[in-house]
Amino acid sequence: GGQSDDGGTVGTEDGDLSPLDKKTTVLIAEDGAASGAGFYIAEEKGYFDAYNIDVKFTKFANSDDMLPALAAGEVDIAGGISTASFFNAIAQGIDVKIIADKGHYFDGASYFSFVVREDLKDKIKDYSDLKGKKIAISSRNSVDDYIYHKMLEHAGLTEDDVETVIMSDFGNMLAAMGSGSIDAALQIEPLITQGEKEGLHVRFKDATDFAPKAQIAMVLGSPDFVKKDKDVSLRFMTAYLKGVRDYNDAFLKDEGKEEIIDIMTEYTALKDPALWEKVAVTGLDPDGAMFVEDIKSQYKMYKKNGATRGDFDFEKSVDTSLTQKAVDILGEYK
Amino acid sequence: MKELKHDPHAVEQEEWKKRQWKERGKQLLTIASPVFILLLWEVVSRTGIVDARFFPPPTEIVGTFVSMSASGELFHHIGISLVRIFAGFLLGVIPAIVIGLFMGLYSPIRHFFSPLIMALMPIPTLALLPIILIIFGVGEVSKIVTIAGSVFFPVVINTVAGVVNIDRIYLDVATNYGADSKNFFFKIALPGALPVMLEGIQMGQAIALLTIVAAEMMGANSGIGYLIWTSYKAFLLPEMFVGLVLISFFGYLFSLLLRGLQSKLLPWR
Amino acid sequence: MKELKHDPHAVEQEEWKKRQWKERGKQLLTIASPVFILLLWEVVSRTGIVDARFFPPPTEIVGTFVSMSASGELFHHIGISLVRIFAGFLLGVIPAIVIGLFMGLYSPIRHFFSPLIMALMPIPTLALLPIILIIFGVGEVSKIVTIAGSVFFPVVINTVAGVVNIDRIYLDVATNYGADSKNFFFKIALPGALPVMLEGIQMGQAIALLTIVAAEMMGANSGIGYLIWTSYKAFLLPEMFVGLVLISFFGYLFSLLLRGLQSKLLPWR
Amino acid sequence: MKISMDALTKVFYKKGQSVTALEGINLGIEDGEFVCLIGPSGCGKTTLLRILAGLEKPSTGEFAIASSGQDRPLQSMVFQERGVIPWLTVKENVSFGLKMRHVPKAIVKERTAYYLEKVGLDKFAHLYPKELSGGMKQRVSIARAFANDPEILLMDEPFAALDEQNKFILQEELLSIWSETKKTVLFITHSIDEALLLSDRILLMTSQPGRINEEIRIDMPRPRTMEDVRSDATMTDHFVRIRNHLDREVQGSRT
Amino acid sequence: MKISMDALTKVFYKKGQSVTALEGINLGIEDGEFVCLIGPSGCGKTTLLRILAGLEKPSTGEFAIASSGQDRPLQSMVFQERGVIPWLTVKENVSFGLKMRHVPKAIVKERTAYYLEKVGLDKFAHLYPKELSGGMKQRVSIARAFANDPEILLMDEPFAALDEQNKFILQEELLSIWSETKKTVLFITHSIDEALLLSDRILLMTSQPGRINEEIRIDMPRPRTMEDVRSDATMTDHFVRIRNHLDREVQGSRT
Ligand SMILES: Nc1ncnc2c1ncn2[C@@H]1O[C@H](COP(=O)(O)OP(=O)(O)OP(=O)(O)O)[C@@H](O)[C@H]1O
Ligand SMILES: Nc1ncnc2c1ncn2[C@@H]1O[C@H](COP(=O)(O)OP(=O)(O)OP(=O)(O)O)[C@@H](O)[C@H]1O
Ligand SMILES: [Mg+2]
Ligand SMILES: [Mg+2]
Repeated sequence: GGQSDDGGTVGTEDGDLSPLDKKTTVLIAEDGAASGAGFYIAEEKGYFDAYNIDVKFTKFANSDDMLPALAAGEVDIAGGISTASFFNAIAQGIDVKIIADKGHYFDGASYFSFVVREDLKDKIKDYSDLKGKKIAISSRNSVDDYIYHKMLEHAGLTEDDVETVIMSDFGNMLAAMGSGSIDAALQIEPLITQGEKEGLHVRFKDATDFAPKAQIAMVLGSPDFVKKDKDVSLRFMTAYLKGVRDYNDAFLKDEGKEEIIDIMTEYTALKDPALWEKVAVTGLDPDGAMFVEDIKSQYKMYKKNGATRGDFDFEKSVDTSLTQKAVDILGEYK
Repeated sequence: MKELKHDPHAVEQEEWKKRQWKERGKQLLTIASPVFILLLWEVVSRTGIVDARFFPPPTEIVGTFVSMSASGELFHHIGISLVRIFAGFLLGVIPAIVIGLFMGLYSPIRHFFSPLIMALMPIPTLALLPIILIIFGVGEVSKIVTIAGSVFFPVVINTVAGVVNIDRIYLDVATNYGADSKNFFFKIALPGALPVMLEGIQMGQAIALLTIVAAEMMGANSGIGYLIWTSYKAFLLPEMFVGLVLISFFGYLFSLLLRGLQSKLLPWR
Repeated sequence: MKELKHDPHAVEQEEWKKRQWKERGKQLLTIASPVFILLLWEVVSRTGIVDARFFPPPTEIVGTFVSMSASGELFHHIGISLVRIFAGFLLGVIPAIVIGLFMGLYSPIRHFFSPLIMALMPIPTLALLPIILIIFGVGEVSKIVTIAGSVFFPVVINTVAGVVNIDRIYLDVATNYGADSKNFFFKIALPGALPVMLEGIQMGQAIALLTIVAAEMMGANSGIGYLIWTSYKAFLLPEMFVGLVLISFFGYLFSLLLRGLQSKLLPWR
Repeated sequence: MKISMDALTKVFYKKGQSVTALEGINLGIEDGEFVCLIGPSGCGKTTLLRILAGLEKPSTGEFAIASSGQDRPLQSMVFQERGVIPWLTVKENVSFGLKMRHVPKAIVKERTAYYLEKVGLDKFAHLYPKELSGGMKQRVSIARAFANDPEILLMDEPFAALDEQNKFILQEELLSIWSETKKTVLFITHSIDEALLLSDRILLMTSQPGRINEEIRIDMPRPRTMEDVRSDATMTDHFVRIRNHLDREVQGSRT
Repeated sequence: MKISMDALTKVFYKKGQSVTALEGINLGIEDGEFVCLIGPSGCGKTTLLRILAGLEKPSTGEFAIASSGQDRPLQSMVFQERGVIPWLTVKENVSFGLKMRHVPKAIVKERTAYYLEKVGLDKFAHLYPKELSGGMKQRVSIARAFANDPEILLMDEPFAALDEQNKFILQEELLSIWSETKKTVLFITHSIDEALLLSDRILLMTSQPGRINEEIRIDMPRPRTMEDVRSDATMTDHFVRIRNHLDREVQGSRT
């Protein structure tokens, strides 16, 4: 970005912000996940345009690859899951800001949850049945590990009671299900639905049973973008929340769902509109609010496991001021 | 028993034609073998010997290919990747040849560089991505550099091997006839190393394709590699296989082109 | 001006010793060059020419290495990966040599296999992981197979090149003296192809190391590759660099060993 | 008849261009005969030997080699380019043919040692070819053919770059092997003296395309010495005749 | 003195083992002299030439070649192994030396064509070496040295495997080049006749270690023919003397 500050936070008549004087480009790093819905919708519905913001999407295979790009100012905004990686990066002076929600659970329909192998669905009925089973998670010291431990705790098990398999890729988990070399996995949508359709695994209960208020993914901002370009970043956030609200309208209130699904099929790899009716969609808070306490407790776990380095200052790194100001402009979501 | 053919020229021409036919037969074999594998795959996939969910039969992949081509987007992906591959390939091959020739000719240079090459070569591209990203940004350059980086190694190694294996007598002749270093380079080292070097380039070509997925894992919005990993992440296996088959196809095509180039470049063999 | 030395044997022995010294000097160069790079890295990292957050100076990496070694866990990682690398290397190299020799000697076999090799080689390992998982499960075998799969290609290509480049006269001699196919294989094709083949094996060695990260990305709990990608994922860059430096170090070590083997295997050069 | 050739013709053809290396060779060689082949450079001598050695196929015409049915190789060739295999030591090169035929180890060892001594290379047995002089490599390749003990020896300028003395020793050796074992020898040389000294019959070839247009039977009793050859009047006639033949051929091919 | 050698000794040393190839060579060669070197196989002749060609360094002793200061190469060698470069055509091989010296294109073309014709390969100018016969490759390598027009010609058995007629033509050619251009020639051969025919002086070498223990000055007026050489009584004496020398040396080295 880059804009002088006199473009003004001057509001328009309806209380909304005026467009920027000069067209400003914002670069968003994405990994093609459904949790980027707010960006996609805001772009397609012209909310960014209305503020004279030109957004460009650039894709990364992995949210961890985005951190260096973000810190180096190569991109302005990134989305990512919570991992020890953030905290370590931030503690090492990579001044990335956590600025908004990008994924949490909808009660009873978790988009990031456990599955068990199809042929074991009758044997594994309850959490305690997982004892002695081979369970795949995608990484250590990340939200995956956190949810996994919450689940084990809930089941009254410890890691010694099960066999943990680390698989770097969710796709590989499907393959491993196919070959019968794992019994359960912490899987993500849309692969949960696809795997069910293919008869590889079945959804196993729901993650909200034990971690209802987990903060899975967040919107991250580059230090320059958040601190220096206040005009741009506030407008960006406002437009983003408009998009998120449309998303909530569609999936919670069934308003304008068709249009939203159209947008989603265009931007994500899930190209089948019918499937969008089935998948457990990502929860995105219409006000951008996060479960900050949960982030803290994740951090505590990483720290306990010795996976973090240095100290992490939540006050400095979690910056909710943008969302708050944007909500002030937009009003509470009802 | 003895049936005398009276024109040996005709016979030998016939023989030559037969050889040409045989050559063509072998070329046919070259075309037949991928077809054979595809057929085999179709059969084992259709009959359920392998899991069709993971290995959709080629016909299904072709179907996906057709529907993907219809939108024209696929060709956009292909075009973008080909540009990156070519650029990366050239950017890797040219310095590799130059450095390789120097290393082959001057043993102190060889001794200085070869441990570095041997130490850097096994560094996984994946671990280099953030470094490349920081230095070259998220644009095209970083993708081209990623490809160039992995192409470099096989070419440099085979160029060195090619030079070192040149028969000493040719070096002696060049020395005796007063070849200056430029001529030594271009008249002796380069052509003498060419056969083995071309094998390295053949490998480099494959590696350029191999690396396109990694290169397009950062900050890309299109390309075959992008198509592969996004499809894989979404477990859209037919789409992923379209990407993989495209990679294979280009690997096959480029290797045929290089083989053609090879016989042009080595008329003396 | 003219100072006659009276014992040419002594002179030549002296000369030889000098050469030996020079050889040692070159070996020193071989050791010096990585040291030089590490020093350079230290300096540019310490002075902030490169971002020390992403490239921690080697001394810091050494510190991390020491504290990691203290627990003994690091050696467990190294041990496990080395076993996988060796097993995968052998499993890739042996069939590559055999198939490469056959391909080099019999042109129909060559024409049949080479397009397959050229088409399969550019398939990214990452995309093969699910396939390997399905066939071999998440155990050790799948990791070894992954490594073997990528080692195979450079070795087979260079073996073919080695055989094809053997001077025709030696093939004629073998034919004329009635070599059976076994002898043809072991007395002519194998030793004749050896110099170029060994370059392929040198490359294969590096690729075995290169692939350990990918191999240990599926269902591993230990190993250098596991260390690298988990550290990378956790943004513990010094730990990741410990892993990378270990890989580099082994790349360097193995290449020295192979160079040693090379001069043992090729006494006739 | 040990070797018989009938209208043997060899054409090298490549993309519309063709070179006739041999044309209509009709030739019979008796068992135990020593035949020399003389002709200008490039006339097809090597090509003829390569056809008999099974390394090249004739374009038209036929040839046959009669086997004695013994457990001996039919033919062994001494190549013009030597073909000393660089990755085998001198000793391994000499024993190459025997090993290929799976001759018992003890015999291989004995025969190899015997011929190494004959060619004067016993002290160099463990060296690799790169450490030898040109003439020494040539002797390795001759010893290899002798040691293999074939029914027919095909020798392509085997003594060309040997010094006079080594040549002399090896000529003697060849003749003694020949007379003891009744081998058939087909021998290419450019030295008329050598041909006169060694052969029962000399075949003269024309320059490209190579034809056999004259043959000279040498009836001089054996053993012959070079002095005998040079002082004998018939031999001098032969010498002049061959020389004139070559003269014509080379002049013809050069204009 | 064009070439002077002073106590030149060459030892090949490898891990405790050593071979003395040359020992205490003292030799002066006048400008324009034609000198032949004769000695048993492996005595160090090639090594001596390689030292003069700057391809090998003497162990002890010294040598010097006086330059005339003209814009001509000091020396060119015809190698025993020929060294015809396989990736260059016949024509490119012959013009190799000229091109290395950046001689103007027109002159390169003219001289290459001239010497290709002299060695009788003009029709084969565009072929690659693999399509040539053994003798033709040899002629390529001779033409390359001639075309380069050096002050000194170092020739290692250049005519060894040529047929008599080509050998004769090229000997004539060599002599005419020599007499026209006053080149210094150092020539290795195994043919005593050839040495007698060509040289001003013949140097005889002992077998390993190679020493020059005799030299014979040939005073017969030029032009000489082979017939002259064979019929002349002094020459016959020389012939016998050289022959005996070689006899002794080879016998000596073989026991
Ligand atoms: N590179 C080398 N390493 C070891 N020994 C060598 C080497 N080159 C030559 N020799 C030895 O030096 C001696 C002389 O070799 P040289 O090639 O000079 O002989 P020559 O007189 O040219 O023989 P010929 O007539 O057979 O060509 C030989 O005994 C040979 O084995
Ligand atoms: N592989 C080939 N391709 C094309 N032409 C060839 C090939 N081999 C030989 N010739 C040609 O065939 C002719 C005869 O060659 P060959 O080698 O038989 O001659 P030669 O009588 O042995 O000569 P020399 O005495 O010089 O060795 C030559 O003109 C040569 O150019
Ligand atoms: Mg020949
Ligand atoms: Mg020699």
